[in-house]
Amino acid sequence: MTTMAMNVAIRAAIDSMLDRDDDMVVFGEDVGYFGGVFRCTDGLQAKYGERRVFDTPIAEGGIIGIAVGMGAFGLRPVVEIQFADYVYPGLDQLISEAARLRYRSAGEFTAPLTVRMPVGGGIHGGQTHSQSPEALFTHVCGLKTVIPSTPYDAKGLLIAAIEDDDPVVFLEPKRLYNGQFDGYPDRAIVPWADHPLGDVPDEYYRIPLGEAAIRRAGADVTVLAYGTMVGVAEAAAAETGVDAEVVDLRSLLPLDTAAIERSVAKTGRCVIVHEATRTSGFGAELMATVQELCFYHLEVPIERVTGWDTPYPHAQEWDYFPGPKRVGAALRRVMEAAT
Amino acid sequence: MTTMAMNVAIRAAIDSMLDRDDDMVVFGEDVGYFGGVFRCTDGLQAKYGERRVFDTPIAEGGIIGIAVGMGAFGLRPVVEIQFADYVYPGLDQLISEAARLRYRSAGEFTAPLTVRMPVGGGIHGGQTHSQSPEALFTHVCGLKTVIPSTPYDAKGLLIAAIEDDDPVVFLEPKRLYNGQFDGYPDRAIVPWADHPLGDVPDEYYRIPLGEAAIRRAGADVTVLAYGTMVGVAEAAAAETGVDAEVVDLRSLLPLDTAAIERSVAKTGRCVIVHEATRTSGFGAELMATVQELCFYHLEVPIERVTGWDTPYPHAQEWDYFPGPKRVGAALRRVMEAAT
Amino acid sequence: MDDVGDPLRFHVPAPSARPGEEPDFSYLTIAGPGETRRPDVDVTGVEARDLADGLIRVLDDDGLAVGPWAPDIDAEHLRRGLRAMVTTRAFDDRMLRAQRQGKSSFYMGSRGEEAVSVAQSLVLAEGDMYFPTYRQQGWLIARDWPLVDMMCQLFSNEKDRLHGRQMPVMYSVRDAGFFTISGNLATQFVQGVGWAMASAIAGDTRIASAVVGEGATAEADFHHALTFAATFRAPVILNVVNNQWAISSFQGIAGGDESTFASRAIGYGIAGLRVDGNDYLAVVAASRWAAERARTNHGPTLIEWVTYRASAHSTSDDPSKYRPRDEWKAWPLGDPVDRLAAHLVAIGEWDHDRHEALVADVDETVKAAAKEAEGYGTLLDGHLADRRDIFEDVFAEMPAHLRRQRDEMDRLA
Amino acid sequence: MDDVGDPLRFHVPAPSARPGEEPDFSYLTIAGPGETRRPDVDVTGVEARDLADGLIRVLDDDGLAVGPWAPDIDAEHLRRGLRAMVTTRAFDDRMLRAQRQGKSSFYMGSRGEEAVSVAQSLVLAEGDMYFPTYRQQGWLIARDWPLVDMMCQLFSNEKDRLHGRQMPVMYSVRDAGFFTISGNLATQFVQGVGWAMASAIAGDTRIASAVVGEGATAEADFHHALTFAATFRAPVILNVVNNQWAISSFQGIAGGDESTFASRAIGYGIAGLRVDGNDYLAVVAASRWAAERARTNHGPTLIEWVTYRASAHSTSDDPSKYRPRDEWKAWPLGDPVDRLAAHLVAIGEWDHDRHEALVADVDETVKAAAKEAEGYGTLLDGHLADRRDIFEDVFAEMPAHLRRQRDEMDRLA
Ligand SMILES: Cc1ncc(C[n+]2csc(CCOP(=O)(O)OP(=O)(O)O)c2C)c(N)n1
Ligand SMILES: Cc1ncc(C[n+]2csc(CCOP(=O)(O)OP(=O)(O)O)c2C)c(N)n1
Ligand SMILES: [Mg+2]
Ligand SMILES: [Mg+2]
Repeated sequence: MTTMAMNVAIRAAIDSMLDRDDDMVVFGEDVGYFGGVFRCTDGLQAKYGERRVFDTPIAEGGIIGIAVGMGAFGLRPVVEIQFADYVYPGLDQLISEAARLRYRSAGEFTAPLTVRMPVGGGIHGGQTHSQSPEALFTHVCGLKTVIPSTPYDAKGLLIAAIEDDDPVVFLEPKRLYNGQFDGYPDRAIVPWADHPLGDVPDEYYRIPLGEAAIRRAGADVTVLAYGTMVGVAEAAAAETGVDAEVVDLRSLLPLDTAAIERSVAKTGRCVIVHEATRTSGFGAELMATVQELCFYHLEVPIERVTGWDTPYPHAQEWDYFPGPKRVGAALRRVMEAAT
Repeated sequence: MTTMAMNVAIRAAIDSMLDRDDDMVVFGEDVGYFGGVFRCTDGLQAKYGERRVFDTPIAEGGIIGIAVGMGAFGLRPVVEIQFADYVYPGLDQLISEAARLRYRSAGEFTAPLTVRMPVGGGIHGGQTHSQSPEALFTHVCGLKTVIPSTPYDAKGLLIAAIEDDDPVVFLEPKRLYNGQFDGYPDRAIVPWADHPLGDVPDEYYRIPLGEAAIRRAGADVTVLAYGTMVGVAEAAAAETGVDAEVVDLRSLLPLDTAAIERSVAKTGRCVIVHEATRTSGFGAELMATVQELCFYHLEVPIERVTGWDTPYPHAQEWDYFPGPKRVGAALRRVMEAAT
Repeated sequence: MDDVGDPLRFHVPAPSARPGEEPDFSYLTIAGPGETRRPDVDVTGVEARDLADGLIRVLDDDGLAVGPWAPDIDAEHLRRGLRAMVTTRAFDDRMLRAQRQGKSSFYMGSRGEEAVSVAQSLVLAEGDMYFPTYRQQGWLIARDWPLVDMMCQLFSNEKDRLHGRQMPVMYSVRDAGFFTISGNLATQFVQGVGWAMASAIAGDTRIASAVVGEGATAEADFHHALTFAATFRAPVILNVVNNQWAISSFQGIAGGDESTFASRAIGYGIAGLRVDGNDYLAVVAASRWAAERARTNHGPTLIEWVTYRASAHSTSDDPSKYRPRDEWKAWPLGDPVDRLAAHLVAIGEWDHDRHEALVADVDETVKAAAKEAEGYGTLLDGHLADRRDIFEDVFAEMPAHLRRQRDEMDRLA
Repeated sequence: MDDVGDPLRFHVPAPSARPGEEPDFSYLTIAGPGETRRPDVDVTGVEARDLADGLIRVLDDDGLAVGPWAPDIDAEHLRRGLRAMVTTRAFDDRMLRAQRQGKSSFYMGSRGEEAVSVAQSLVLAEGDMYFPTYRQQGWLIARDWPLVDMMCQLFSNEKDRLHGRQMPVMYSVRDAGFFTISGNLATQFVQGVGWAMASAIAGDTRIASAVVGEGATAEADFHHALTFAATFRAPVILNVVNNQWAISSFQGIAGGDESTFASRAIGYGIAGLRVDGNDYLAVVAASRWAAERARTNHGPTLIEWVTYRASAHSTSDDPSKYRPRDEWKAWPLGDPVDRLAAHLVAIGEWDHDRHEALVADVDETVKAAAKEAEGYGTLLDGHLADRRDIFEDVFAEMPAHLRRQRDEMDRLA
């Protein structure tokens, strides 16, 4: 057991899989010699060689297309997109190819890729270093989408993603790489070293895809969250004193609908939070799921707390970010709403 | 007034705008000399010349990127993506550029493009000629998304889309190009010539973006539909005898939430139908919107009738297509559900 | 600053002939048979630049093999290639007819281009992987892949290994080294490079060969393929089939009027060959050269195959709307089947009667295969793949939400 | 079929030197000053192929202008360029310091590359449109765009015309012919071609110039730009700034070891020039040539500017992790500021004292501008753009759902 920051836990997962599986290769922009702009592959080229960990040309479409071909050959590529904001040039290979290969070839060819990318804001990255495009991936049949909120989960989920025989999009909340975050940028961050969930086993372990985790048990309202918003939701619950049950979804597809149903059936109230823009965000699918599964349990309308339907602004990012104040206000509203 | 098929009405809209606005240009794959694989630009190059209507290299990313540059210069490009299934290589230019230009330059540069593309199945096109990716577009702030269900609307909405100073994605239900469709592939199609809404004024007119149309007034259940599914919903209502109010959204973003609220407040029941895959489809956003606006009016759970979460199959496309039987079953369910 | 002069002009390339006009192929630069040099396979891309403007041809007007590219190849092999091309053509004809009869929803012919896929299929080794477009059925036929199996895919019947999911012609035949065809243009081009890089990473000996049409070279994945192939010296053959047309747009719309497609290789330091794609022996020779180059760690080769799409783009297409009806007849590089047959005759390994017999035999074979395949079902009789297969193979294991959706479908039935 | 030989090897390009090693630029082919020929501007792309392997240089070791590319240019113009480069460098230094002090969130310097943007800015005409990357601040400074306005963008303060929405350096200055900078690499490259095509369609006389880094040439939009520019003969200059590094990856990772970036033009039939980007006079000459070519309907020109990124990639980057600390000092093409100053001295139009005075004056100007801009607010004091501006300019008119969301934000405040 070692305490690790989230980027270190991610590196540990990749390291242990490179060690276990000779067919695994790692590549992307600046991931080789340099070790990645967020250091997630630091030292791995030195340890495993250029044959298995290397830099690529700057072409997200090329990176994913190459990975699809390598997967068809029988390798297990783990690629990094430097920021999720730059995945769009690679979407055709991801949607039309990686996600379709098994289906259209009736299993003759498959694409066991893992596509890692940092998501979310809070680092003054402006509109092209802050996006959260998870909703797009979850609309694509044939893709799985995973997003951790702690170093422990990051390692266990990433190992499961790499071992999965289908393409998995692995989203890394960049605001959490170095520490837990309660949504208050002015407060000093709690480094993972001082956080219980910063304890990460050194050995190999996996967390199955599709199982949510209850971060805070509560009786009055269910908060569905993932990634950076999990810590924000916990902070909002603490501040408002609302007895919220904070469900960390961890995997968006497959989705742990049983855990969602259990919690909302109990609380009868639900607040859904994400950092992405609201319209057609993953919160919409969650809201649909909850009302399909729990309609007769719902006491009050489900609420969404999300990023605004605008690009992520640079200077005003904390007015954009759905912080504890906004989540707290929603918690109060659902508690006070007429039933 | 002339009766026109939908592709002819689309051509009429482009023709009248080419005539009115010298800055408008039309280009895409096979749209020039040949007039488009669905004939939507037939004869326009001969009429307006290669300077304004021309064929391009086969590169959707290039087509949209070129259009963004032309828009910044001051032209008004109307481009065709041959099938919506092929828009993915162009998504980066559409999402990161066209939809962001005005915002990031504070209005110094804008992208007044219209990006036309055929959507939907029912022509034995298999997984790469049948897709309905509207949900992806509606998640992108800065984009508008429009989809007609009749020739009359096609012309009026396309003219409004072309005149709009922001990028508009104009989706054309290819199953409706030649005639109305009730969802029964074995029945002879009703050519638009024999359909009241096939009557299209010859002169210029526009239908404002963001206004839904009631296709069938009803008291018991609201059906939210668009494109091909409007006719299917009408057929399902007729068959089941359920007094459904069929709302044709026409514009998904901006969305006519007032019309939705009015109808559901009246009926207390809602069925949402679309051809796209279910998870994170636009139906999720509609369901979220309805429960946010009409929670206290809802008698029973909202239902979604959609394409399955699989690629669009070739031979089994009618098992995939959410036809009148499936919509009708949902209508019955919401009528019989416990309140 | 420059002073500003005349108004700018907008240039839109135009084909040499449109419907009603005389076919005109004077735009093609055609080197004579044997004229283009043959460097060793370890040549660098920079040293090979001139080949991108040449035209590798072996067969002269008398049907004899001439020049440095004349391959060492026996008549038996050539007759096998001839049979494969004749079979491909008969297969196309029959399947086009079947589509018109409503037995399948769609078809795409390869008339005039058969040599490009057939010859390379017989050159590459077992285990190598081909990343084709929808017009390389010749590869499968050359490898004697059962015609019945191909037809079952076209008819989407119960024996279709792809369970009716894919449109006709979108074959996937791993056992024949034939990668699953995508409906999205050019995606396979970079995938082939990735497969080849993987083979190198694994220290394997297998190489890849990827195909794209001249029109689709404009897609991003063409550039991705060349960039990655060059940077990592991938053991791959990059085939550009320049059949002059991309549906209704001629090769100039893809930039072909400004420079050859083979020359696209130059800027990446990749060796680029321009080859007569209707000259079976030239296709063999250039494919061998590129394959040896790849297999001996000398890197990728881009080959532009100069040919002509004699068939309509697909059964949805009517070429008479955009090109002279008889343009194919004026094609200066002839017909690959006739030219190979003439060569075999010229070297005394073939004659008229044997050819007649071959054609008759092939027609019988194709007819018999069609009869059998139709027996398993066609779009007409509706003996189609099972609806429940819709939900298989989306993922390795079917997740809960797909099981629920399948149950929902079952309940409705 | 080929017989199968030795195992394949995987090739990964490696830079000539890593931290701790001796800088080594022997991989660069460097023609002597005046050695590369200068064809007329109506040359075809095919006729110009050799230029892609040359290196257009004007300044010799004595600082004199030699050879066919030596431009006709007066000292006044050169002093203006020198001042702009010196100002750009001073501006960079000060803004890097301001970022370290927390006044801005981010910055990107252009040290060593100033000539590329400054010289072309003074060559192109008013009304022409430049599609820059984030490293062409020199263009704005050369056109005397107010430094204060640029700094207000960097500080995201109340006077930032972009309302704090954009990261620092993502300027948009339509009035200076400077297109809004995108955070997404290479997208502007094809947009510039589209803008140029539009100018031709409109029968206008304005041309476009688009810029991309050598690393970003691997992106799809590089290929799209060249394909469309070639097919439609767009009046555009396509600049590839080869500063040897793309964050931590050297130019070989983008394919630069296999062929020059200028040679990428060849396959499209576009004229490609390889130019010493640190030779101010060469930049002027090549830019004039390409601009005249575009304006006289002779089509696009691709120019590879050979230079070196002396600064860190950005304030988030630490180059000592991936390249020799002093690599810049070993750069064989020197410093553009020193070389232009030396030329002016050599022709008797400049001297040490005047240079000292220039530097001092420029520092004063930049300092004064910074003082003023900081007065309007910086990230430190939080006098930032208005939060309500978040919702403006998403659309021409704010739709209902955005008004509702803005109200929601207001209620919370
Ligand atoms: C990404 C994408 N865009 C457009 C299409 C539609 N389309 C199918 S084939 C074709 C023409 C391709 O021409 P070419 O590459 O020359 O190949 P050929 O048909 O001549 O063999 C087009 C535009 C597609 N299938 N995929
Ligand atoms: C589409 C995209 N992918 C990746 C990045 C991240 N990124 C920013 S700059 C850069 C390196 C660019 O290098 P180069 O093109 O050589 O330009 P230079 O920085 O040297 O001027 C990278 C990878 C990005 N901004 N956009
Ligand atoms: Mg073609
Ligand atoms: Mg660079």
